[in-house]
Amino acid sequence: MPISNFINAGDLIRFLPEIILSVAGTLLMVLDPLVNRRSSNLFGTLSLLALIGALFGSVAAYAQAGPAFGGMLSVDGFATFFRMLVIVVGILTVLPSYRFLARQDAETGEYHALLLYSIAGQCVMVSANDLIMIFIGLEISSISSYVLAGYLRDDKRANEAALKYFLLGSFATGFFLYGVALIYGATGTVNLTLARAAITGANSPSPVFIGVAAALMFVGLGFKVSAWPFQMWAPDVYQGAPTPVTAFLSTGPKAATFAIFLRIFMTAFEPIGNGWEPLVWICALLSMTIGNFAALLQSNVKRLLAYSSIAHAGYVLVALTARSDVGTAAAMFYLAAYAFMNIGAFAVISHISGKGERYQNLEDFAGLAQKQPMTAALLTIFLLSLIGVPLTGGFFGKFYIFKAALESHLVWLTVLGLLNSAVAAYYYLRILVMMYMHEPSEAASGAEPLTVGLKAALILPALGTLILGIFPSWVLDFAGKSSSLLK
Amino acid sequence: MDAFIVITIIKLLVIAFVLLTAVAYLQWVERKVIAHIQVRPGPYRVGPHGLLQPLADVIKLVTKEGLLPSYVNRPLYLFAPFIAVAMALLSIAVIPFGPTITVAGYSTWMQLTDLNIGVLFILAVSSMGVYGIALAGWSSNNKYALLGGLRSSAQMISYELPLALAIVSPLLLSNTLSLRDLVGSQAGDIFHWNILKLPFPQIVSFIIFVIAAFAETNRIPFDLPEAENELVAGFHTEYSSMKFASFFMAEYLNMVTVSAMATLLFLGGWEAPWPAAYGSSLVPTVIFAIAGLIAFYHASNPPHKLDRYTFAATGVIFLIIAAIFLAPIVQSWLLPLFWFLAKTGLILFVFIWIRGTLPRFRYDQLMGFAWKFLFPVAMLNLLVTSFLVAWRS
Amino acid sequence: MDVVLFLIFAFIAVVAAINVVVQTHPIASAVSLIGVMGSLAILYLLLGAEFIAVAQVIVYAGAVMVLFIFVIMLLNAGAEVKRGRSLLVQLLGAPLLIALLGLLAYFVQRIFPRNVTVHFGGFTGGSAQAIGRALFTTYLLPFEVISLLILIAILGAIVLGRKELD
Amino acid sequence: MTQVPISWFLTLSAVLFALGVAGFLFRRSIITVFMSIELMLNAVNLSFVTFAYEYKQVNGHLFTFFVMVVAAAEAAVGLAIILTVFKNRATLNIDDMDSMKD
Repeated sequence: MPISNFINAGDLIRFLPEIILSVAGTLLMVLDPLVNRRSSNLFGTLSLLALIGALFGSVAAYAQAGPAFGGMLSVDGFATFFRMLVIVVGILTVLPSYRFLARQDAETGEYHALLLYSIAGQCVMVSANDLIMIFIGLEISSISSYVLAGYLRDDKRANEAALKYFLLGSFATGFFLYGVALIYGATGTVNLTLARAAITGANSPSPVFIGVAAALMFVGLGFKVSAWPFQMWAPDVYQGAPTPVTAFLSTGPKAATFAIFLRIFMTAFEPIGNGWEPLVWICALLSMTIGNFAALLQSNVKRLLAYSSIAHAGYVLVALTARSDVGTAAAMFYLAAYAFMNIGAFAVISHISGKGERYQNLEDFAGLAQKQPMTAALLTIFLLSLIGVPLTGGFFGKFYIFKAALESHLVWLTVLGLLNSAVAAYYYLRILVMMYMHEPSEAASGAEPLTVGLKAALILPALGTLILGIFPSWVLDFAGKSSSLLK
Repeated sequence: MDAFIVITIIKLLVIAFVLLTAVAYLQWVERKVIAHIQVRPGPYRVGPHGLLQPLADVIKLVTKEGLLPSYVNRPLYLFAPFIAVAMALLSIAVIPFGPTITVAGYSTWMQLTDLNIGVLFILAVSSMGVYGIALAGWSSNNKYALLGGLRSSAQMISYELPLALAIVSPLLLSNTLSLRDLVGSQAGDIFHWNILKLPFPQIVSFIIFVIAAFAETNRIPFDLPEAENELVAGFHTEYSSMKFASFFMAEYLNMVTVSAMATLLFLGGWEAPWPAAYGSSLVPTVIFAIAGLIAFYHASNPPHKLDRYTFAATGVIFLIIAAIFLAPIVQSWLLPLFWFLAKTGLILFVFIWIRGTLPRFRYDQLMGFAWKFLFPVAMLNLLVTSFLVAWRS
Repeated sequence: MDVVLFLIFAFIAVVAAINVVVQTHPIASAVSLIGVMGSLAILYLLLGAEFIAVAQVIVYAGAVMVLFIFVIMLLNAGAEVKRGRSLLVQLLGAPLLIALLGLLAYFVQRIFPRNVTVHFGGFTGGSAQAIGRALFTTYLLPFEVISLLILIAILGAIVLGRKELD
Repeated sequence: MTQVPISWFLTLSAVLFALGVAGFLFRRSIITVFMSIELMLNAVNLSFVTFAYEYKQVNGHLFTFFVMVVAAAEAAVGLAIILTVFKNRATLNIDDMDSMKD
């Protein structure tokens, strides 16, 4: 067979974002020993440029939309949506990292290189149409995240976070991989399109077989997105990891994992949907409930947001339970909104926490509104969006998800989900009350003024949250258009 | 089928016997060569010129009390020497010594078994050899042994990389993983051997291979695991009698294996360096004849009384061997064997020579050398080779 | 012949795997794990995967496990300290495991009737040449992308292992 | 009978996988827990190779090859993480990893 069956110039363009990111990452890694790192923000600036380049790259790739590398990749609207999402998450992670790393005396090229590699892995994940390619992307993203979580290696909590993240992540990988093996065994292929054809075709394999494979994959992916009953690692990891890394972990890899979750379950496993729907139903409900109720008890803000992220994973699973194109589009919209509001909230925490990340408790936010009204106002936007107040992205995210659930006749799940949102409002409001109605704490009064990078890191996600809340159709139309083409 | 099994068993016995004897005598050769480098006679008492010394050593080691220290981790302590020697013996199984021969109507390979992934097999088996040393060091429950074991496993892991990269380049030229086909691809005179073959002579990778092989076999100048002045005897501090002898044997067996590998990969295996038309088939005869004449010369003015007879007898044996090499019936398989053993022996001699000459590395120098020099050079060589091979095809 | 070979090495693999789980000392577990990997390599040969069998020995047994043993030696990790485990784990652990095993075996047996059988030489497409050909045509992209993973592993190990951050 | 039913291989793979999971859940030493994960990956590899035999495809071997590379990369990073943990705490017991419990 000629080589052009496997690679051609168009394929390289479809692979452009990954190429840009990995080349830039390698460049940063090589530059690290060559420059005087005390003097400049060179690494951060370079990785920002690379990310912006990759953003344009994914637009260029979309212009050439189609399968690439003999069906290994499928560069469609869905892939482009998530590619751009993870790249934007990357930009919003780099911006607060400048100041954070400088404060911990830990600015290196390797940090940024690992971040870029991780994003490259996520881009591979979301655009792959082949389980082995998905697996490799997942591992690239995960392994660099393990290192990032333990990046401050003299910090006991960071070590522990990295260890737990690593052990549970690899454990989940084992399950995912066993699922891939069974799919291969059942259908003789790991290409999602071909596997779907084999499952729906005349000689379809035993449904038990496919069911076991789906269950194993669900376990693997459930771990990665921290859904019940695999959520136990998330609080420790999110609390222990450096704050910008936590912001990244709870948005980028999570969005990418949900993307492959949707892609696998809405293409290959869609024909056996009646089998897995009850399973996902229970997981969605319990993720929301356990996440929200556990968050009520937390005093550490990072931990609180960790539990809330479990609950948000539950909301996205509601969209998956709907098993419809509308549901998929709602999940895409919600993940985008969640990325903006969550990363913004973590950026504020990283700003307040100070050297050595001392201030992470609820009380440390007391009186922030008096000392830094702008920071407090921006955090308010993020928290209101996390609650789901109208005019924010969070509101429309939840709205579309529950609308999709109702359209699929999941009445009880919708009702319980809405009740959950009411519970969640309580703990977010606690932070707001603390900020506006208490005397300034040591942390709030000692907080540094906002730097340019940090301002950008706060204002951009706030803008994103508001735009998604005011003009939701801009994103939703694109999501709806690409979700229906998924199969 | 039955003939195949019988032939295989015969080959097995012959190879095992020859190999173990050779290993015992390799040790004698080593002591002699180093002694001559240091201008002293070496073993001289047991037998003429100490020729029976290996036998005496074996008897001593076998009859010695097998000490089992009370504080060791018993199963692993006993398992470690076994795995070291087993892995060393295993890799010999795929090494060919010569071409196909026909004896009494049966034709067979001068090789126990031919794998079409023989090179990978040897890499795999030799990478398992680390365990013998690492586990010995750990199970001894002794800090010197532990440090020796740690150093050696680190060293072996590090040098395996340049070793493997050095192997890849000749494989690219030969385009096979079978050791037999590897020699087949180098058929002809010295300019067809991988070490000098166009488009890119593999001299660099040959040198890298030999250096890494020194490190893999823990020989001077890379014998840090058993650096006496720092670590007593390294990983085998706590071993005695046959268990100690097993490690010793494994080391020499590994030396033989890597020398044979170097011969097969770079030096054309059993091919003669120049065509028979220019007299390469006469070389063994000439060498043995000269050796016989020298023996006669020594017999005529002997340093000891007994030497008058022993040297004369040796001379006669050498002359007979020289005559055998002229017989056309056996030439077809004796000549390849001669060339193969001559090349392997030459490399083994270099091993011993270096031991007599060079001092030992410092530990950080050792690791730095592997990672900062050997590895990049091997990589560069591989890149150039692969580009040239791709360009030619 | 093939059945005997399978039974022997499957038995070794299972016993060694149980040993990995029940031994209290990490190094004993590590040695048992090498045993599992070695017997799997033999089973791969039976399945006609000669390249994978050798790669299994080189990569897993020869590199990954050496790293493990190296770390165990370096940290001088001792035997595990026994703690009071929760009653639930003690009571339910073994039965749950046996139930899971039974379920898995049942699924596999039910899904795969005995009509497909394995004999040595039944599949010869696993040669180094076949693997290389597939690797540089159909699987070119994963092969290139996975090199990034190795780079990350090296970089990560250096980032975590270096003495100082700056 | 001289041929082995393919389901035996798959059962063996399932048993090894389950043992790996058991090791992960019940063991307390971090290194042994990590080794259990390696055992799981090995079990998966056996499945891939067995299915490759069934379909007479080389693809399954390639997946195994990729899994091996991933396992090696995981081992490098994982052991580096374990080393940093040990440096900060001088323990390898997973029950001692509780600095963030309230």
